[in-house]
Order: sequence, then C-alpha cells, then structure tokens
Amino acid sequence: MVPLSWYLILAAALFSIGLFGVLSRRNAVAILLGIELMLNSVNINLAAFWRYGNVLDMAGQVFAIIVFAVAAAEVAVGLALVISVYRKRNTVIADDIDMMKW
Amino acid sequence: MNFIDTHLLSLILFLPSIAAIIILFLPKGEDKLTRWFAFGASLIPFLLSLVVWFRFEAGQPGFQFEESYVWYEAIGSSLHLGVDGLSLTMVLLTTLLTPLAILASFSISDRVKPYMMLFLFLETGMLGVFLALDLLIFFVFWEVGLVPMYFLINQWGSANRNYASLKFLIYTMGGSLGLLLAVQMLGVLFGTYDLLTLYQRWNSLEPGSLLLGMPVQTVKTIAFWAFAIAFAIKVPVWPFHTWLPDAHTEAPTAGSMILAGVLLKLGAYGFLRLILPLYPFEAKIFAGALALLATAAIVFGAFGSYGQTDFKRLVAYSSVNHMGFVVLGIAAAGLASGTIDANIALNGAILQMFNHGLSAAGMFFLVGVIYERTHTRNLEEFGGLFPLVPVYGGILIFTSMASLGLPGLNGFISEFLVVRGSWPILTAYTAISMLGLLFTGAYILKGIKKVLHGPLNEHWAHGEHKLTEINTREVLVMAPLMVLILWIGLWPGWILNVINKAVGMLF
Amino acid sequence: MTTEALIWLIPLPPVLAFFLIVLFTNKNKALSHGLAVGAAFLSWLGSMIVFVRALGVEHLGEHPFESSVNWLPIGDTWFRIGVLIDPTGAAVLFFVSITIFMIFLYSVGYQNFGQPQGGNDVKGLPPHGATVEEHGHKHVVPSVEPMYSRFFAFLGLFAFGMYVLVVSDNLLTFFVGWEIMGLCSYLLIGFWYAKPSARDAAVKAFMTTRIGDVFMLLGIAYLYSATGTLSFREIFTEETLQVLATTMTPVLGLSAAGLIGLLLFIGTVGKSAQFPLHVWLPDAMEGPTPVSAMIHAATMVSAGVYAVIRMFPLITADFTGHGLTTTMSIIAFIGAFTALFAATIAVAQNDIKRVLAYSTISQLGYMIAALGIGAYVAAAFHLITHAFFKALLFLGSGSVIHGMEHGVLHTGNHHVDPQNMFNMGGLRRKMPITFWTFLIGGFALSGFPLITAGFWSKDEILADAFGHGHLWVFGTLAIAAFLTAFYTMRQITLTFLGEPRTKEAEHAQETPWTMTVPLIILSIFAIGYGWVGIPEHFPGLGGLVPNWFHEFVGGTLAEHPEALAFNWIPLITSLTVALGGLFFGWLVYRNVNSVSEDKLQIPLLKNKYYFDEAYDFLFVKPAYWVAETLVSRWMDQGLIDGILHIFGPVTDKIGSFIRKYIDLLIVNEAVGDGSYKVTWWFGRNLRTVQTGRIQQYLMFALFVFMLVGAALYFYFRYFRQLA
Amino acid sequence: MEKIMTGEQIIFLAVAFFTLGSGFMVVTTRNLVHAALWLVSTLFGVAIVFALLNAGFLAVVQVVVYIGAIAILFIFAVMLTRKDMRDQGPQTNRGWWVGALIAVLVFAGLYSLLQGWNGLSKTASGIPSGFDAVAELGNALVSPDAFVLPFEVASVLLVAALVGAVYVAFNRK
Repeated sequence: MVPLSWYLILAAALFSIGLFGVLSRRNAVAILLGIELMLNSVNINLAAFWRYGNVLDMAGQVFAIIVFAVAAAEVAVGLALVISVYRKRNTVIADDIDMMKW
Repeated sequence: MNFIDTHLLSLILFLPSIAAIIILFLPKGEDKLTRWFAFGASLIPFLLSLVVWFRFEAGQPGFQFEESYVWYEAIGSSLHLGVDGLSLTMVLLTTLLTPLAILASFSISDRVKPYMMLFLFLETGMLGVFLALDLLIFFVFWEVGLVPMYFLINQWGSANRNYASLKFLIYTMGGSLGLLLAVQMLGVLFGTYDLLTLYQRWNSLEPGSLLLGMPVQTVKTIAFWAFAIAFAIKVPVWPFHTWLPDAHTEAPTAGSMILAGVLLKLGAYGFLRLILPLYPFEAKIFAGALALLATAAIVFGAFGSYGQTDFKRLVAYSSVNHMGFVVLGIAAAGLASGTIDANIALNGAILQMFNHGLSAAGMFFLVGVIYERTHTRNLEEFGGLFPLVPVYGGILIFTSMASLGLPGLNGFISEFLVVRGSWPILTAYTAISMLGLLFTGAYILKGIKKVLHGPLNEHWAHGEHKLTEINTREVLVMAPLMVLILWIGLWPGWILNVINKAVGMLF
Repeated sequence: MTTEALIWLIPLPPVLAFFLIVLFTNKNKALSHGLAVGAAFLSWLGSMIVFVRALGVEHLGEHPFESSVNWLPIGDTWFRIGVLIDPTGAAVLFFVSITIFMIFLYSVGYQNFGQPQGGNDVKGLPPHGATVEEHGHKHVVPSVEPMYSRFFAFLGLFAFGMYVLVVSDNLLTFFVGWEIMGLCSYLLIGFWYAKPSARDAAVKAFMTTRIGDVFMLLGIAYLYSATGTLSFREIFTEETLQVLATTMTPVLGLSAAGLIGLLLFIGTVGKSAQFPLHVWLPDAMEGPTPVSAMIHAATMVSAGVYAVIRMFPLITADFTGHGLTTTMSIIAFIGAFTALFAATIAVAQNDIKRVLAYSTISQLGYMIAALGIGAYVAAAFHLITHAFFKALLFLGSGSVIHGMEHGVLHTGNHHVDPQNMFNMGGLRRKMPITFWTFLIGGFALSGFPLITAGFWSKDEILADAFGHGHLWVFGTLAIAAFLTAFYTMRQITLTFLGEPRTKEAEHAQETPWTMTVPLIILSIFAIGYGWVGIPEHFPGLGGLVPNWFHEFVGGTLAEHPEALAFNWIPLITSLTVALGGLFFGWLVYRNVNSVSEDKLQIPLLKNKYYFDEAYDFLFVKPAYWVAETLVSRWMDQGLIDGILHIFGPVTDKIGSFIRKYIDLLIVNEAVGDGSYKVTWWFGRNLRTVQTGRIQQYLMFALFVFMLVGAALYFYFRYFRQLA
Repeated sequence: MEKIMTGEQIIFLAVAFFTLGSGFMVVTTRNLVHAALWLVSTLFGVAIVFALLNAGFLAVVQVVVYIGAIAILFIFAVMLTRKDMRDQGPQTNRGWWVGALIAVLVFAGLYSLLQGWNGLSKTASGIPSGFDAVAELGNALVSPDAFVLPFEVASVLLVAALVGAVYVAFNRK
C-alpha cells in the first residue's frame, strides 16, 4: 500500500518544479505551463486526501473538479492575454512585458 | 410713560445703539440727515439722564433705578444696572459730551454713516461701564468701548493713526487681561458676578484661610494688582501713559474729546467702583505705590506737556497731569478710608473726573477747531493769531484757564479738594505734586503764548490760508462746556452734594 | 440794605462789567468804558458806605461785619464762604476802592479815548498814532488803543479779584481773588501780546507768582486739615491758635502755625515780588501804565502784604514777645533784605517805570520786614500810604510817558524811548500838574518829613524796629530809606528839572483831565492820609490829631498793640536819610545830561545782579531741558516707549521663531511636508522593486511568505509552547 | 516498509518518476513545443496517479480535458507566438537561480512540514462495497445539500473566462 506521504511528496515535488518554471522561464506561455504543473500537484493532493480520508465525503474530488474548471479558465484567459500582448508588443517574454512598472 | 419710568437706565444705555442701527438704514449719501439724526438721538439719553439726575435722591444709600435682567444664568451673570451718586455723575458727563462730540464732528464728511454709528456704539460702551452692577457686564462694556474707538482713530485719524490706534488697543487690552482673569476668579469663587454680592462675600473671606491653594491675602494681592494695572493703564497713570498722547493726537477731534472726556474716566471709575470697595486692605497697603505713580503722573505729565511742540500732544499730556490728581485722591482715600480727609480727597477726585471731562473735551475741541483750519498742530507754526480770531482766542484762554486750575473755574475746586484731602495723608507726595501744578501753569501758558500771543504769523493773515473765526456751531459746542466750567467753579454745591453723599455712603 | 448785603455786592459790578463788555459791548468803546468806570464807581460807592458804617461801629474788631453761606459740602458739614469786614479790611477797602476807581478813570485818558483810530495800529501792539489833517497840514496825534474795550474788561475782572480778596472771610475765596488777579495781571501785562517782550513778561509774571501760589495752596491745605476751617474768624480764636502753635512739625523745628505761616508767606513772596521771586515785577512794566499802577500799587502787590497782615495772628501765634520766631525772622530778613537790595538796583535804572517798580519791591520789603518784627499797625499803615503815593507815582509816570509819546509822535522819531529818563528833562514846564503831583508822590515815597504820608508810615516802621530792639532791621531799612530818597530825587531831577535833553521832551504835552484828575485826587491822599496815623507822643504834632489809624486798625487784633514810646533816634535817622537822600539825589543829578555822565551805571546794578540770567540758567533752561529732553524724549519716548516698543519686535521675534522653527520646520517640514517627503523618498527608492516583472513579484511574495511562514512556524512551535 | 515493496508501490514510484521527469522537462526544455508535449506527458502521469487513487472520474477528466483541450490549447498558443519558439539564448530569466532556490526551499519546507506531521504514514481504508465513486461525485456536484453552488459558480467562472478570453484575444482591425 502506498503511504499518503508519498503522494504528498510527489505533489510537493511537482509543485516545486512548477514553481521553478513559473519563476524562471522567460516565455509567458512557459510560465503558464508551470502553473499547470502546480495546479496538477494540488489536484494530486486533493485526490490523495479524499482517498485517505473519508471516502464517503466527496469534497476532495469535487474540489479537484473545480480546480480543473479554474485551470481551464486560467489557461483560456492567460493564453488569450499572451496572444493579445504578442499582437501588440510582438513578444511573449515575461520580462519585456513590464508596462506596469513604475 | 410707565415703561420709560421703569426702564430709564436701560433706555439710556441702549438707545444710542438702537439709533446707530437705525442710521444703518438711513438713505445713502444723506450726510446732513445722518448728522442731525445722530445728534438728536444722542440728545435723548442726555435728557433721560437729566431726568434721572433730578429724580435721584442723593441721601438714599445704595443704588437707585436698579434694573436686572437675565443674561447668562449658567455662570451667574445678569444684566444688572443701577446708579449711585458716583456713577450718575459720570453718566451725566458721558451723555452730555456725546452730543457735543457729535456736534463737533459735523465737519466730518468722510463716511459719515459709519462714523456716527461708531460714535453711538461708543456711547453705549461707555455708559455700560458706568451703569453696570455686574462684574462681567462691567468687563464686557469695558472692552466694547475699545472697538469703536479703535476704528475712529484708525479710520478718521491723522497721519500716524495706525501706530496710535494699535498702541491704544493693544495696550488697553493687554491691561485688561489681568482684569479678565481676576474677574473670572471672583465669578468662579462665588458663583455670581453681582457686584453687591461680591462686595460682601469677597470682603468677608477669612484672612487666614486658603483660596485656590494660596493664602487669601496672596490671592487678593494678585487680584488687586490685576485690577489696578488694568485701570492704571486706562487712567493713565505714569508710566503706563504713553499710549495716551499718541492716541489723542491722532484721533479725530471728537474722538479726542470723548477719549479725554470719558474714556479716561473709566479707569478712575474702576478704581472707585471696584478697587476701593473690593480691596480696602490692599488699597491701604499699596496706596503709597499708587500715590507715587500718581505723583509721577502729575509731575512728569506736566513736564511732558511742557516739552511738546505739537498743540494736541500738549493737551494730551495735560490729561496725564490732571488725571494724576484723581489717582492721588484715590490713593489718599485708600490709605485712610473713612476719615474726613479721605472723604474730601474722594470728593475732589470724583469732581476732578467730571471737571477734566469738561475742560479736556473743550481743549481738544479747540485744538481741533484750529487744526481744521490750518492743518497743522505745530505750535511753532502758529503765533499771534489772537487778532485774527478774537472770539476763539477768548474761548481758548477761558478753557485753558479751567485746565490750569484757575480759582473761580471748576478745575480749582477739585484740585484743591484733592490737595486738601491728601495733604494730611500723603504729605510728601502732595508737596511734590505741587511741582506738577506749577508746571501745569507753564504748559498752559506755553500753549496760549505760542498760539495766540506774539508777533502775528503773516501766513495765516491773508489769502487762502486766512484763518477764519470760530463758527456758530463750534461756539455752540463750547458754550455748554464753558457754562458748566464757570458754574461749577462758582457754585459747585449742586454736583458736589451728590458726590459727597455718595462718597459718604460708599467709603 | 444791610451792610453785610452791601459787602456781598461790592465785588459784583466790576465782574458784571467784565462779562457785559466781553459778551456784548466789545465793539463799542464808550459803552465799554462807561460800564467799567461806572462799575468801579459803584464799587467805590459801596466801599465808602461800608467804610463809613464801619467807622461808626464800636469795637469793630470784636464784632465785624460778617455773613456766610454754604458752598462746598464736605462730609456731613459744609464749607462756608462769606464776607468779612473788620477794621483792617475796612481800611484796605477804603484805599483799594479809591485807587481802583482812579485807575479806571485814568485809563480812559491813557488809552486815548476820543482820539482817531490809527491807520497802522494792529491789535496786540501799542497804538502808533494816527495821521490827521488839520488846517491843511498833516500831523500825527496819539491814536486810540485798538483793544480798548478789552482793556476795560480785564480791568474789571482785576478789580473783581481784588474786591473778592479784600472782603473774603476765608482763605479759600481769598485765594480765589488772589489767583484771579494773577490771571488778570498775566492778561494785562501781556496786553500788547504781539510784542514778544510783553508776552514773555506776562508768562514770567504768572509763573513766578505761581511758584508762590502753589506753596500758598499747600499752606491753605495744611491749615484746613489742621484746623478744619479756613474762616479767618474761626482760625484766629485763641484755642485754635494755641493748638497750632504747640503742634510741632518735622520741618526746621517749626510749629504748625509757623510752617503754615511760612508756606503762606511764600505766596506773598511771589505776589509781592519779594526776594528771591522779585524778578517778574520789573518786567511787568511791559503792560500799559494803568496796569502797572493796578499791579504795583492798588492791588496785586498789596494783596501779598495784605495776606501777611491777614494771617498775622497765625504767624505770630507762637510769638511770645521776646525774640522772633523762626518764621518771623525769615519774614523780617526777607523783607529787610529786599528793601535794601531792590533800592540798590533802582538807583541804576533809567526807565522811569522800572525805577518805580524796584522802588515798589523795596517798599513792600519794608512792610514785610515790619510784619516780620511784629509791627502790624505800622505795616498796614505803610501799605495804605504806599498804595496811594505809589499809584500816584505810576499814574504820574504814565502821564509823563504819555506826554513824551506825544512828543515822539510829533517829531516822528520812533527810536526815542519815551520811558527813558535820560531822554526827558525840563518837563516841569510842559506838564505842570504832572510835575507837582509827581513831586508830592516822590516826596511821600522818600519820606519827606512832616507833610507827606510816607514820612509818618515809614517813620513808624523805623521806630518800631528800633523800639523793639531789632537793630539790624532798623539799620538795613534806614539805608534803604536813604537810597529810596536818593533815587526818587534822581528820577525827579532827570525827568522834570533842568532843560529838555531831547526834541521830544520839548514837545511833550500835558495830559487830558481824565488823567490829571486822578493824579490830583491821589496826591491829596498821598499827603493827607499820613495825618490819620501820627503817633501820640510825636513832639509838637502828637496829640493834635488823634492816632485814629492805630486805634482803628489795631482793633483788628485780639490783643490791641500798645502805642510805642517816643524815641529821638529813629526820628532823627528818618529825617536824615530822607532829606539827605533827596539832597544828594538832586546834587548828583542836577547837571547830568546823558547816560555816560551817570556814575551809578554800574553793570551789576544795571543788570539787577544778573538775577534774570541766573534764573534762566538755573531754572528756566533746566526746566526746558527736563521737559523736552529728559521727560519727553528720554523718559517717555526713549525709556517707556522704548520698553513698549520692545514688546512689538519681541512678539514679532517669538512669532517668527514659532513660525520658522516650529510651524515651518517641525509642523510643515517635518510633519507635513516631511511625511510627504519620507513617503516620496521611500516610494522613489522602493519603486525600483516594481519592475513590472511578474516573476520578480512572485519571488518577493514568496520570499516574504516564507519568512512570515517560518516566523509563524517557529513562533507557534516554540514560544507558544513555552507560554 | 523498506524490506519489501508492493506492486502498487512500484507502479507508483514509476509513475511518479515519469511524472516528475516530464515535469522537469516541461520547465527546462528550450523548445516550447517540446515543453508543451512534455506537459502532456506530465498530465498523463498525473492521470495515472488519479487512477492509483481510485479516482477514475478524475483520471478520465484529466485525460479528456487537460490533455485533450488544455494541452492542445497550449500548442496552439505556442504556434501562434511562434516567432519566439526558435529564440536563441536562454529560455530562463536572469533570476532563475533564485527561482530554483525558492523552489528547492519550498520543497524542503513542505517536506519538513510533512515529516513533522503524524498523519503521514496513514494508510488508505478500503473502499466500501457498492460504493460508486462516480455516482457519488455526480450527486455531490448537483445536490443542493452538497456542492451545487460552488459547482455552478465554477461554471459561471468558466463561461466568463471563456467569453473574456475571446474578447481579449479577438483581433480588432
């Protein structure tokens, strides 16, 4: 039987990898990829806690579903923004998109 | 009629202000109407005060014609009015001088409406002080009088008026600070500002007890000086007198008349009405100091007057000199209250207040008359004007002699009474003050000599500068003053009787 | 009418005349002088009636005419004023009313009534004469005074003052009259006010006498407070005087009576021009001559002596008869000294009126000295005789001057001073009436034996001084008497005898009747009035006429003074000095024709011992300095205003300090602008954090999140557990 | 636990390594298309993990929605922004080492937290018989007593996001 900690460590590792992607990649699309990884790691946690907690309580799965929806929405909006920015500035490098700086 | 009978004093007090407000609604540009209205309106309080004068029973102790209205109940202050022989004399002086001053200012053509309004408000302010039997009301009117005077000097004065008016206002208000605090203290202590109550309760405090954490005596001493300095500035007593020459000199003629005639009396009245009854013990202790200042005022006032080259300043300094006698009499009375000498000194002091009101107002008016014609007050620029203006010259000499204290005119009676009263009490000071009396002669003669006598200054004899004789209106201003001067000089009994009885009962 | 009521009325006509003239008849000369002279006449008439009635009263001294009314309420009582005529008062009233009436009458002529108005005359200057055409040629005649009415108004007021003083029953109204006269002397001396010399003389007269007056006022105040009354009759009761005499004061070891007497006497010193306050009187000659007569003879200066006579019981209250009291010594010394001192000055004066002025001072010194040694009756006697002959002399000198002015107008040489005796000479032929009356007056002044009034009164003073053993007074007065006779004869010789020294003197003219009639009347008194006081024991004449004066006036005093035993020494002295003086005066000046020949023009005397200069240096200039520089400039403007003016800048400084360092610096800069600046600074420096790079934000956020997380973790892990 | 590994554990470990390896490739690959494809691989691994956790529905949704929709979307996006695909130079920013540090620290922190938690070694209880996870999930999602409200909100969010995405990406010319 796989202990709960394994799942959690897997999720933590995946989360950290995603975080690294978010923090380090230059390409905005790549950043979004990192976010997807992080969301997935969360979903792993949710599913794991469902499984290792009270199976009859479906909250974990339900939240995972909602996270799917959020992820879909996020990707849709995020990519739309990236494309929009790309159209205007002809770049998708996150460091170049600094209109909001001081 | 019944209403008038029962509200005589408040009518006297507030009619001028009501008239002032009516003036506000008179049509614009009608200077003549405004003047006559103001004059007529100021005559009514005079007539009413004559009524009071004749109905007044001099032998009756306490205050008469009393009226009391709720004013500020929460702090125990009420609009309490009343007269005794002391205040009645001053009320009469005020209501007499105001119409004369208004008549004297008929030559003012610049902003007549505000001018007349200020004058009438001023009258209310002055009368309020004399009529008030409530300490807070007293203080309120005390300050109220300053404001119109400030504007009269500041707006209608001569060259240096800004300096003079500011000095006048700040100095007097500075003096009033201590007064205000002391008044507040009394009010807080007893929960009432009513003078009659305060007289009793303040004086019946146990000498050894504590008050506000200090011995009663200390508190009283401090309060005494707070009162005394406020009044001393107003009188003015040397060395608080330097505002006076400036203010008088720069004020418009009628302003100087009122300033010298009535406003200075407020200070002396304060001494008599508040200090002597409230602080008999302190008055006794500090009478020496007061007498010293009074003597200094007499002597230095005379010298100061003698040293002037400005006619109006000369007259202004003479007020310091004359008011010094008032304070000397008060000091003597403070030192030996209850004796016949003190009684005489007080009689003299109060009569001197009245007399000085007449003669100083007259002198200032006469200076104003010649200033209006020549536009100079420099004595060196006059000279030998007597042949040009014989009537004016006669009136000037007459009034000067009243100011000098010539026997047969009013000033002598009061000065003699003061000297007589204070001689046994303050012998040395009285003797020194004779030096002032001597120089009173010197400066008065200097004024006459420089203006009327000597070779004629041809500048004023011909052409556009030709000096014109005093006109009928101006003679009419002087006439009541001169009649009173002579009348009191020859037969002072009618007024001194009232004063004497009041003094006998008060102190 | 009762005598008392009449006495009340005596002073009134002149003062009514004064008011009527001033208010109504100022323009009408005839009406004005009519009113004034009429008033003087009425007062004279009233005085005469009172005098005659007084003569008819037995023991008038004990039961004088008196009446009083309430005047000032003082406490529970009244100060009363009233009238009093006792023997001295009656005698004084007698001569005062006569001289006043004469002077009024004389003034009509002196001020050229009836003459034409001068073309160049201006108000305030003496008239310059008018040009008239007569019989085809022009000549200059005296012109009427431009301020004619005013002159009579002033005279009226002056007369009022004197009458008030004489009839007063108390010291206060006495002082009122005294001061009214002071005012009038000021107005009259300065009558020609446009002349700077007249103007200054007026001020000088007023101020000098005022010095005395303020002391007198003190004396009155003292007396009033010591006795509670100012009424003569109440003060001069034995008990009151006793109290005053035994009360001691800290001043000079004097009794209260002595100190009060001294204070009152200082008033007299001023009014009667005694040393050291004598300086005003000669300058007072600037006034028109009738004024000089008024001041110097009839009224003002007499008033000074009269005051001492009035207060005599008080002054001598602690006098036991043996050895003068301090006060009396002072009075006697000042009197005697003044008598001699003024006489020496008179010797060297050339102005006809100035000689008389100094002579007046000297004669007043006589009276004062007499009073100082207790010779009450003699002093009163001399006061009256002197009033007559000195009025006569002044009016006579006025007549001379008037005649000389006529000559000056005639020649038109206005550089000739009509008052300088060296411009005169030989006037006896031109002005005979004036000459003879002047001669009578001069002889009376000199004490020409037997026939003149001056001899009897002066002799009595000398006899008194000798008889009571005051030899130094006697000696001094004798020398003064000699000098008096000498300068009088010098004056007469220079003026009337010899030949005219100038053209103007040649053309001098006798004066009109209004002037000569008073001269004649006065000269009668100058001779005759002496006979009422011939001492009983005088060889030959004594007893022919009863010594009425001694009896009558002496009756004023509670203790009737004894008549003095006769002694030859003072009589011989008196005769010697009078005759000797007159003779030497004539001898020395009989041939003197110009100032340069006069041996007695000693600068020291001529300049009156430099008193004017000394006073100017000692008092007048310092007074100016004190007034203008010390008090006005240094004390008031410098010190007091300086201190006041400190408040302005100090308040300003405090204000600007608060503004600069508290409001601007702390409140505005540090707190107000400061918060902005700090924020701005932080913002400026921290904005670099806002790179706009999303990843950096995230890093920061996480970094902080980790820090906070770690902190919370450790906090909860350790510290909470500990707690 | 050390001595012997059950099959499930072996499978888990394999899947985990696969997933983590793919994920690592996602964040390190230079080529974005490759990265997207590595993401597909990762997502697939996660789907297997779901399956291991008996969450079949989730695994299916993972494959259908994520791989089928989202990953494809990424590939589209990468291609639309293709210009940068062959970008020269590093694909990481200057602060990549900080990012790495933070990532490591986060992992270390989480790991240490997990170590300190006593519920870690908990084992899963058995699935009750007759328990239909998918049906229960469906019920939970639409039951008024359970999660219908979050569910509906999520759907509204999704709609709003899609409308917004269309709006943002719409090429206005």
